[in-house]
Amino acid sequence: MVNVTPSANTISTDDLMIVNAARVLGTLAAAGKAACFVGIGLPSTAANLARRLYSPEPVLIYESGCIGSKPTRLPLSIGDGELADTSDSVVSVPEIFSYWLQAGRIDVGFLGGAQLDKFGNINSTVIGSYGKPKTRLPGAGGAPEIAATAGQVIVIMRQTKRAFVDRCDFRTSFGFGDGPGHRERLGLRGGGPKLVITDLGVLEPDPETCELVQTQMHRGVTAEQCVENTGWKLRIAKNVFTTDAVSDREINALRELQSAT
Amino acid sequence: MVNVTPSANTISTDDLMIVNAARVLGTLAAAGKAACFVGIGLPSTAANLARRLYSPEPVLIYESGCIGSKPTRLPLSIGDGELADTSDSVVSVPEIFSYWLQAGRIDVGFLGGAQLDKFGNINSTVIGSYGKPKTRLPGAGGAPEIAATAGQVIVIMRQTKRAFVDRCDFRTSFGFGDGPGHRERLGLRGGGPKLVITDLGVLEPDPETCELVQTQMHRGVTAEQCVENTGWKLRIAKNVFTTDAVSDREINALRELQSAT
Amino acid sequence: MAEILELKEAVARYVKDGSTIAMEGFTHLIPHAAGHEIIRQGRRNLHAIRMTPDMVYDQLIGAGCVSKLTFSWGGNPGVGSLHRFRDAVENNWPHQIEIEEHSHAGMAARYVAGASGLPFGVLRGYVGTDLVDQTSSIKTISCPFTDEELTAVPALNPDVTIIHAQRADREGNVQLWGLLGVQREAVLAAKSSIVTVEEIVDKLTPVSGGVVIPSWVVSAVCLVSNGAHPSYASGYSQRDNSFYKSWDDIAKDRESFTEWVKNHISGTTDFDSFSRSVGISALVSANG
Amino acid sequence: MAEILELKEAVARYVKDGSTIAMEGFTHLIPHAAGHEIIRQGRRNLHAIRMTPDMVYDQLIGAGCVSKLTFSWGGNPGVGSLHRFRDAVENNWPHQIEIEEHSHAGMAARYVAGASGLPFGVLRGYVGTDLVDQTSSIKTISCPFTDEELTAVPALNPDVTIIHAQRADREGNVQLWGLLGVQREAVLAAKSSIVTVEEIVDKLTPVSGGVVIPSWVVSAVCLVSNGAHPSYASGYSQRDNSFYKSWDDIAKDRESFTEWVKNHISGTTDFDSFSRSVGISALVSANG
Repeated sequence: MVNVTPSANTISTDDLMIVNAARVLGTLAAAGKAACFVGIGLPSTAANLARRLYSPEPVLIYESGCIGSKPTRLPLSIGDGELADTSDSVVSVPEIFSYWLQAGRIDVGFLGGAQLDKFGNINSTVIGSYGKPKTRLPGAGGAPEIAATAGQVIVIMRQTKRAFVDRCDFRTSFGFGDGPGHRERLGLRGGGPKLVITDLGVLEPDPETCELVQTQMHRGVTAEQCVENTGWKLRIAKNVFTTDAVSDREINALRELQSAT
Repeated sequence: MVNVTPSANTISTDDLMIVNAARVLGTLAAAGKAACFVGIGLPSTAANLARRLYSPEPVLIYESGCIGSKPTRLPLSIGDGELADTSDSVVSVPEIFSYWLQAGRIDVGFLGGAQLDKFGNINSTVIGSYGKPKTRLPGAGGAPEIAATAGQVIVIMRQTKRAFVDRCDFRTSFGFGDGPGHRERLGLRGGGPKLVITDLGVLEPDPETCELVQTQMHRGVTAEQCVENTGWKLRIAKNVFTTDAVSDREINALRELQSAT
Repeated sequence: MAEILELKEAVARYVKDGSTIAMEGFTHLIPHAAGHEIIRQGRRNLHAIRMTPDMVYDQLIGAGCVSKLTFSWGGNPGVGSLHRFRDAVENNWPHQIEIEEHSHAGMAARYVAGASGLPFGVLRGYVGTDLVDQTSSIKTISCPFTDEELTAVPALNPDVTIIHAQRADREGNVQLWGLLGVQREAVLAAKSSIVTVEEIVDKLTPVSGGVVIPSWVVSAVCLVSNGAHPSYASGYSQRDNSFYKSWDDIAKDRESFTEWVKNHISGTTDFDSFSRSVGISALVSANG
Repeated sequence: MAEILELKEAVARYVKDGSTIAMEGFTHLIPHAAGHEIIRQGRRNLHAIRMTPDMVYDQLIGAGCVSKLTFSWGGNPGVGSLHRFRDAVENNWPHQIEIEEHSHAGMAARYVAGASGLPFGVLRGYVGTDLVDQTSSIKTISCPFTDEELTAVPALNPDVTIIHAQRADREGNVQLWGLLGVQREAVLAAKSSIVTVEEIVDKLTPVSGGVVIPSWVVSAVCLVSNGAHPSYASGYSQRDNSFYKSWDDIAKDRESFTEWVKNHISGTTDFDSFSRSVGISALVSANG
C-alpha cells in the first residue's frame, strides 16, 4: 500500500516510484498508447496520477471489468464501486480478458510480484518449491496473460536482494524467459517488460541480452546501492540517468489524490 | 405469414396448425419443459397463443437475444423492438447461441423449411444442386443448431408432395439423418423431431424406424389426402387421432392476438 | 480515438475496392445509409460479411459491389426472398459471386473469436448437415480433455465493420441499446470501424440495457439521423415495414432495381437527399 | 423456476458433503452469508472453486470444509495474505487440501465453456509459465485453420454455484448490476444455483448496467439483506474495509480464528444473528 506521508514536501521512495510510473504513462499516452491495464496499489495510484497530470490521459482498464475508469479517489480494491460508477463501460470478467486483454487492445500492463529475475520473469505464486512452499503467495490472478499480451509491461517493485533474484522460484509471469528470442519462440504477442520502476531507480532490458540493467537512479542513490540490492550481478548503464526531481505540480497532484481517498 | 380470416368462426388450416402447436406447448410447459426457441411466423404466433391460453406459460426465446419475451402483439420480425421491450433479459446474439441454445437450456425448438424428408431432416438452403441451384433459399440461420440441440423439435409446415420429400436436396437441419441410431452416432444432444404439425394433421416419428408417420388428421381430412400430399410412401398410424375441434376460447384468443398486431 | 467524420469521407477512407467488410445489425440498427454510400462510391470486389444479408446487402449485391458473400441467412425477414441475392447466386447477375455459408451459431462464434484475438471459435454445430461439404471453413476439433469431437470455425476479422447506433458523444464514444445483435463483436473483430449514429451529444447518460463502445476502438463516427431506415433505432425511430414489403417489388426484376438504384442512390448525394427522393422523411418523423 | 427459500434450507438442500461448489463475486457481491451457513452446517470435502478465494474461502478452508481448491488468486485484496489458506497449503492445517491453480483469464474461459455447454475453452494463456507443470487442466490445442498452438482448459461445471445479487422478484428472477464479475457464467455453468439477495420486490424495474438471470435457470433465491458483508452490493451497501483489515488479525493464528468461528458462526443461528454478534448492523445501515 502507499505510504502516505503527511507533508507534501517529504517525498517518499513510494512517491518517487508512483511519479516515475505516471511520467511513463503520460509519455505513452502522448504517443497514442494510452490503454493501461491497472492493478490495485502503486500501479493504480500511478495511473490515476497520470490521468490528473497529462493530456491526452491514459485509459484505465481494471480486470474487474471497468473500461475507461475515472475514479475521483483511489479505489480501495480492484472492485471498488467507484471504478464501475465512473467507467465508460463495465463488462464481465470473462470479457475483459477475452475481448480486451487477449485481443491485444492493451498498450501497457503494470505488474508487481514477490520475485523478479534478471530476465524480467515474475514470481507471485510460491517462495520455495510448489509442492512444499516456504511461503504461499496469492498466485497468478491476471498477471500471466498481461505479461504475455500487453504491448509493454511495466514492473513496479521495491529493489531488494531478496526480491530481485537470479532466477525466480516459480515463473508466474513470463518476461524474457531464458533470454533473447525466448518470447518469439513461444509466439507471445506482447512486447514484454520494458521498464522496472523501483525505489532506487529504473531498470531496462538490454536490447541484446534481455538482461535488466540499471538505467536510471534516483537523486542520492549510488550504483553500489543498486548492485547491493539486486540478487544478480547487476550492470549499471554507461549513461545512467538521474531521475528528474519531483515537481511541485506532481507532488501536489499526488497528495490531492491521496487525501481524497 | 398467417392468413388472418376476418371472421372468428371461419377456421383456416393455418389456424389449425397454430392452435395445435399452442396445445403442444401448453402440455410441455405443464410438464416443466417451457423454454421455447421461437422463429417468426407460425411458431411465434403459436407460442404467443400458448402464453395466453396456458399456465404455466412457455418461456419465449428469440434468436435476436430476447429471453422471456411477453409481446403484447405479434412481432413483425425476430428483431421487433416489442420483443426486447417486454423481455426478462436481452442478451447478445453470440450469447443466445452459446449460453442458451448450445448449453442445452432450450426445451422446444420450432422449425420450418422448404423441404422435409421422411426422417425429419429439413432443407432451407437450396432446391436443386448447391453449386447450380434451381432455387436459392435463405439458408440455415439458427436452424442447424436448434435441430441438433433443442430438447425436442416441432416442425410446422404445410403438407404437400413438393415439400414432403423422400430425401431433401440439401440437409440444412438434421432430423434423424438416415434413420435409427444416426443422431446417437453423431453425438447430437437434442431429442430431434418430435412432431410435424401440418395443415392436414400431425406426423410423428415411428420409435423404431424413425420414419414420420401420420398420427393425427384434422376433421374432414382423409388418409388418402395425406398420402397424396406426401412425397414418400406415407404410413398412417393404426390409431390415427382426429384433431380436437378448435374451442371458442382458443379461436378467440388467437383472433385477439392477431387483431392486436 | 474515433474521428467525427462525414459518412462520405468515412466510407472513402475505410472502404476500398477488395475490402472485407461487415455491416451488422440484427433486424434492429441496420446501417442502410452506409450501404447506400458504398454503392454511391462504386466500390467493387467487396468480400461482404453479414449474418443476415437482408435488404442492404441485396442492394450491394445487385449494384455489383460484392464478389464474395459470407453469411448465414439471406432473406427479407417477414417478407420473402432477396431477389438480387438470388439472381446473383442462381444466374450470376450482375456477375458471379462466391458464397461462404454458415449457421447463425457459427457466424456468432466466428465474430467472437475475431473480437477475442483467437484464430478460431469452437461450437457444437453443423453436425450432420450438408453445409460442412460446401466450405473449408468448418472443421472438426477434439477436446484435449474428453476426446469429444466438436466443430471449429475460423475467426472473422473484417477490414472494416460498419454499424448504426443510437448516439455518440463528441469524443466518439458510442452508445447503443435494445437488441444488440453481434455489432459489438463485429466492431471489436475489425481492423477499422465506422459507426453511424442518430445523434451526437455532449455527454452520454446511462441507458438500461445499453452498452458503450469506447472511442478508442472505433475509427469514425458519422452523424446520420434515421440512417438505419427502414430498420429502426430503438428510442429514435420505428421499423418501416411497408418499405420492406415494397422492396420485394422493386428488387424482383433487374430493370426496376437498376432504375431504383439510379434514381435513389446514384442520383442522390447523401442520405438526406436519398430520404427526400424516396419520401421517407415525413413518415419517419411521424414514427420517431 | 427458482424457489424462494430460507438460506438455511437452500444450503441444506443443494450443498452436500463432497459437492463441487463455486461462490463467485469479484470484490463486489461476494456471498459471505452463504459461506457462513455452509460452515454452520458443517459441510466437508467440498471442492471449492473461486477465481479470487478471499475472506469467505479463508473461512471455509480454516473451518475444514474444503478438500480441494480451484482458483487463480488467493489473497485479502488491499490487505495481504489469506492466513488460513496459507496455513492449509503450507502446513496442512486443519488438513491437507489439494489445489488446482489457474490464471484469471483461464478461470474465466473455464466458466464460459461451462456456461456454453462446451467441454473446454480456448485462450492465449499460461505460455511459458510454470503453472502448466502443476496441473493436468492446462493443455495445448492446435488451430485447425492456421496450425497455431493455443491453450485449452476444461470447462467448470460446479454442482452448485452461489452468488449474491441486489434483488429478485417473487418469481425468482434475479437482477444484479455494477461489477458483474463472472457470476452469471458461474450460475449458468452450474447444475444448481443459490442466489442470496438484498431485497425481494414485486416487480423488477430496469437498471442501467444491470442484468437479469431468469428464474428458470436458478434453483433457489434467499433473502439475506447485507449478505455480502464485508463486500458490498452497489446501491444497497458499502464495502466495510475495516472488517477486511481486521480479518488479518483474526485469521493470523489458529486459536483466534477458531474462537471467531465458534463465537460468530457456529455460535450464531443465521446471518442476522451473526451480524449482531460482530456488531455490523448499525454500521451497515449507516452506509446503506
